[in-house]
Amino acid sequence: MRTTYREAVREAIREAMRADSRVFLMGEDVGRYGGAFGVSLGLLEEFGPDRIRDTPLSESAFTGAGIGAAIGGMRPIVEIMTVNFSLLALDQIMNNAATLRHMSNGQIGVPLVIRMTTGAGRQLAAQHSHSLEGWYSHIPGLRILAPATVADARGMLAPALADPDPVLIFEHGSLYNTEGELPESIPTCDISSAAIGRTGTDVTVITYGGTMPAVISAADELATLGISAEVVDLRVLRPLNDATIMQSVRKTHRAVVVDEGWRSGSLSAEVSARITEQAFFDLDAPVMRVCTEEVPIPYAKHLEEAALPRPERIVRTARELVGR
Amino acid sequence: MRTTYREAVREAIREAMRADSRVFLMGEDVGRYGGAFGVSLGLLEEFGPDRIRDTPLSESAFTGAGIGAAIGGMRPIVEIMTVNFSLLALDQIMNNAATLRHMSNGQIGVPLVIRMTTGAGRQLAAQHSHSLEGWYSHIPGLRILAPATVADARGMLAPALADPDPVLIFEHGSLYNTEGELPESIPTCDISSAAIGRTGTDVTVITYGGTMPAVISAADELATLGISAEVVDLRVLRPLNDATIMQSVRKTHRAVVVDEGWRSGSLSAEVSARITEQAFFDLDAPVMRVCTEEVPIPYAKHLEEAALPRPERIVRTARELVGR
Amino acid sequence: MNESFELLRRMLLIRRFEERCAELYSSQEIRGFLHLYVGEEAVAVGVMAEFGPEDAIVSTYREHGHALARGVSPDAIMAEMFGKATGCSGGRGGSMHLFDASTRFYGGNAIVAGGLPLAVGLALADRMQGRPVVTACFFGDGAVAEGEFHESMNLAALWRLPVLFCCENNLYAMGTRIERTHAVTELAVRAAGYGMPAEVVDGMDVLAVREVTRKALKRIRSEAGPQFLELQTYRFRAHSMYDPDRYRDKAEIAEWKRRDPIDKLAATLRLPTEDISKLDTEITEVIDAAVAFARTASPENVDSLTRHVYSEVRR
Amino acid sequence: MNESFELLRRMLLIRRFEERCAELYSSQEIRGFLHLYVGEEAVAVGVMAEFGPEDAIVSTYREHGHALARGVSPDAIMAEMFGKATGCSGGRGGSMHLFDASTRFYGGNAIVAGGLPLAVGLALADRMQGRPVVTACFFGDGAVAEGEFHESMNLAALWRLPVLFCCENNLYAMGTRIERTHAVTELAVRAAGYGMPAEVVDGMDVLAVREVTRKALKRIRSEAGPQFLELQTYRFRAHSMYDPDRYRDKAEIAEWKRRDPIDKLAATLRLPTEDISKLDTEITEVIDAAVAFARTASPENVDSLTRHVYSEVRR
Ligand SMILES: Cc1ncc(C[n+]2csc(CCOP(=O)(O)OP(=O)(O)O)c2C)c(N)n1
Ligand SMILES: Cc1ncc(C[n+]2csc(CCOP(=O)(O)OP(=O)(O)O)c2C)c(N)n1
Ligand SMILES: [Mg+2]
Ligand SMILES: [Mg+2]
Repeated sequence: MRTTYREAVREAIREAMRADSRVFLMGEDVGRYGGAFGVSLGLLEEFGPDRIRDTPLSESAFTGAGIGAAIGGMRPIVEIMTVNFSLLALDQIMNNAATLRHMSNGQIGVPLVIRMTTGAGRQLAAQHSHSLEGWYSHIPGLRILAPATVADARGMLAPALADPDPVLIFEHGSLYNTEGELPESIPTCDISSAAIGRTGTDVTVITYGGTMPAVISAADELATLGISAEVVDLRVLRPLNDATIMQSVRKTHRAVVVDEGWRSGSLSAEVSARITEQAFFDLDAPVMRVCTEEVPIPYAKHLEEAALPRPERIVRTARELVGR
Repeated sequence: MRTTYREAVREAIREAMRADSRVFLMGEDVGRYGGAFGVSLGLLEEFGPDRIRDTPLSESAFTGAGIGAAIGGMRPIVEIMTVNFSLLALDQIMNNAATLRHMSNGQIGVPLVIRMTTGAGRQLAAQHSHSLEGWYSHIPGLRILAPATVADARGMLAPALADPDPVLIFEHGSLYNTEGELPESIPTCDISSAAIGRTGTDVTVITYGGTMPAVISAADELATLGISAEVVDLRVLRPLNDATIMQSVRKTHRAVVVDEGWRSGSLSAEVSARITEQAFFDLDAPVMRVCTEEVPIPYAKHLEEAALPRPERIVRTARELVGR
Repeated sequence: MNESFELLRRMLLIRRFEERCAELYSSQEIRGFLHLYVGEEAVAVGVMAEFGPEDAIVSTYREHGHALARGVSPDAIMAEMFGKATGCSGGRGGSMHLFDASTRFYGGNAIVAGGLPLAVGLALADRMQGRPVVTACFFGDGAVAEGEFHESMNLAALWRLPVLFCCENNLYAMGTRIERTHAVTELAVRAAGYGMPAEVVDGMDVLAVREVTRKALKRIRSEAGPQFLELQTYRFRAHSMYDPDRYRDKAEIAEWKRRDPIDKLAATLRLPTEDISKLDTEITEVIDAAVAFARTASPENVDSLTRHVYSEVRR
Repeated sequence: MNESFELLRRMLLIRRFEERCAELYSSQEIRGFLHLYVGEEAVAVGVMAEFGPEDAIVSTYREHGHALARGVSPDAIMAEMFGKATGCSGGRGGSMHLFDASTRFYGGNAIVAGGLPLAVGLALADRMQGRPVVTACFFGDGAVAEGEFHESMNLAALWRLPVLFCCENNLYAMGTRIERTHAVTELAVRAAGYGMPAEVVDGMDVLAVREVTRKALKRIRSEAGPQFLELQTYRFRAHSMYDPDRYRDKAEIAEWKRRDPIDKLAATLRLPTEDISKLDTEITEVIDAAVAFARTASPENVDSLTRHVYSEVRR
């Protein structure tokens, strides 16, 4: 069945809500409006305003209310319209969602799912273009997911809701309209491993989420140059699945990490550090990174494009590494 | 002149306020109470409540007001009591302080200083023990300082206030009572370079702020084992001063990064990634990291200690690297 | 009468400017998010008419109207939306981030309620430096639910700062009607919690807006502390160009359109149709010129991407 | 009378427990931050007396009193402050983070106002699951300035959730008196901005607190939506053990001490001194036992450091 990423997320929500009356969706404009990105369109009609719950512009309170509701036995899906606004809820996420289980010695768990749109690429300028999923991955107590494919957009929600701990799902804004094939019966999906997006032998390109399309097109381009790139889709940004990364690097001996976060302190740094720690003597060349320039994303199209990791930069870096 | 870190910060504030009537201090309990850590004790009496300005518990608004006041021609020092509460002000810091200059094409600058206490080590548990200075260093538009010495506690404020951009100063809570010698006339201080805290030849240990004492004591211990450790005090976490790091690594061929942040996604990862990128072929061994365990800091003393980077762990890691 | 005609001129300029923006968005010359102010012109124009050049303005992402009413150049605004170097934010900001230091127009802030603390700080700076000026801060009904609204209102009232809080109540925050976001929909009631005087005014009546602003400013300038205005208005168009506007009643929209602030003022002024069409022609020329300026302007050089992240002048 | 005697017993338990904590802090057996509730006992005891076992409680870092009044075991609380494995948070939380799922005592929250959204969510969960219970949420006068207060009040009122907001107004947020943090010092006025009924009560009078709580709970249980209580009280000791208490007037402290809630209730009950000293002896035994329990308990195994970051039961 051909479907879009947007529809895949919607179907996943619908299925979860049909299956479990404890699940509900809450956030700004999720109901009547249908979600800022149209994800929840039609769900209000099916499930009513109690379970498709529009909130005021109060990111901190409704995220915290999601935490409280999770503790109280519900299975909330909180939608924060975009990651940019999640900064207003960060106290609740870091100081409550991520710590309550530990602080209470395991008595109080927070089985909450928070979904948000992330990323740049649509000329929305500095305050609407952050890519902070890698940054969030610093926080112990959270599980961080970044579905890059329609299959993951469809499959990750159910295990996230079944998880006894808080799970953050980052949906890249530029992926909603991408299409993919889904089987009639949705296979179970794991939220702990990385995936090999494409096999290859010369260089490993590691990425996740919104930069997958750029990496795939770079890999295509590299193929025409006779360079065989293996693509690792991290999928789960916390906890990172080291084994898949190291296995690939031990095979190719070279790695490029592609990350839409600002370079300094991005997830790519963590991946690079881990490769160094775990596979140093397998490396034929230093691990390289292709990230976003260290600039608040500008509005103008040509400037925004120049800021983001583009296929050309990935190709160039991979070529440097393999020396061809 | 013998002085404490706390007095050094206080003297720096006093001097700045005497020198420039645009400078004022604002935050919770900075006035009548004298600051949660006693830093501003006595300043209210000298400068009055307009310039030593107590605020309500409104981290977002008073930080944002500091941004507005800086734009409006003042030179505010905003004190956020501890980094843990700064999450409530993160929207203002990331979306306004860090972006306004760029978004406005250079028209609007934010010459603001934000000081906050950071770190664990005093059994204050999960919500009062974050070390997020490395995390903040991800954000373009900010300058991030981490004074580790009394000299830097005394010297960094003046250049921070003279800086046309927002500067965040992180004071580690465990340093306030440390003592050091200061010259009568305070030398000018730069806020762009890293410093060599101690010279050595066998291994480079890179750190900053609150973990300096642990690193120094580890270096002492290593010396007794015949291992000569060079200590790099990063001082400025953003922008990082790569040259000092690489120079040292090119000399010792081995590096350990010590960081009180949670390991995954900490500043230590960025330092490691940069060493890999810039000095890979000079390395005799993988860059290693000693960080905080990935756990919300627990209250019990023995658990907290086990979570933090201790001298033993640093010594062990350095010994592994040099193979002795 | 002359003064009122000027108000009409400004409202019409905003209206036509934005209509053009909508067209340019359809032809993809403007991109990103575009939030139009059509229908709300009386608010920006009425408030701004009372503000002097030394005063400061803080606005939102729906700020073309405020910028134009403030006197920011239409050329620079249009060039900004085209992403050009001569835009008022060098093409870095776009529609949501208009800035003009020369008129103390401090954005263009796209985080809902994020501008309120800035306004408090600007007013604090002015007060501490002895400048007898006022900061106007615009925000919507939706913003009132944010914590930053509450903190800023309290801070401004506590410190008796010269801020005019201008709440543009257009009944909707994106697709959500005020009843579904506020326990108490009379937003002016909130001000009482901070001991702040509040006025409610018909935001479709530019003369009434101007009058209530005049009075509020007089009180603020006499150091009475901040004031709150609830300006009751309505956006005639969707929230943004992305919004299919499925959540509003056609009848409600029509009802509000009958209260068009431009028509209302024109009727009050009893202007002959010729005068209005003459005005319209003049304004069209201004806008044509702005579009031509924007189209022919050069884009920012891509090498300058990371300029203005930090100041180029260091001390 | 028996009921009132029980209130006295609980207040005295809290008082003596905390006095012992202060001693143990001086002897360094308790570490970290320690915020005492001495003087405010009537609030916790009066409110909690009306709450049933199915109801939920959310508190702050100054929560020993709430925990004891709720019935959390003194042994487990004391062991927690000693950092022991048998502490009510396994030694991971300490004084500021007492938790007890079995009594629905949800912390122990050390971010000022950070507990309010949790309370809203707990109430929402109870309501959605058809449980006719109420969540009590305690916080201080200082917390009222935070954005999370505002957002939570609005959300609870908008959704008519069963929350009792208990504002412990002790006039100070750390070292800052209420006049320097709130534009309007009558905090109950704030509730009107959300259309939420509010009562102000003498927080030194446990019977009055209990009475006002009874009435508020009755309204909440009849689905009238949330209620706000301002409990006027005073802490007899410094903010925390770190605080030299330089900012309060000795006379003010003395004045409030004359209104000691325990003395007040004892006087009302006209209890013979012997009864009180007998009670005191019993309580001392309870506390002695708690200290002995805490001292002899084992610390958590250090190998378990990273336990409970994630659940051990995965599906
Ligand atoms: C903190 C934050 N949350 C959400 C958004 C997305 N958003 C942009 S405008 C808007 C509605 C704001 O409504 P209102 O304040 O009434 O202003 P209006 O658009 O009606 O002028 C929303 C939800 C945002 N920009 N910032
Ligand atoms: C968000 C946040 N800011 C600052 C602090 C530090 N702090 C702890 S308690 C406190 C005062 C709180 O006062 P109030 O709410 O009146 O409660 P009280 O201590 O009087 O019971 C402060 C400033 C904190 N814990 N959280
Ligand atoms: Mg609105
Ligand atoms: Mg208080």
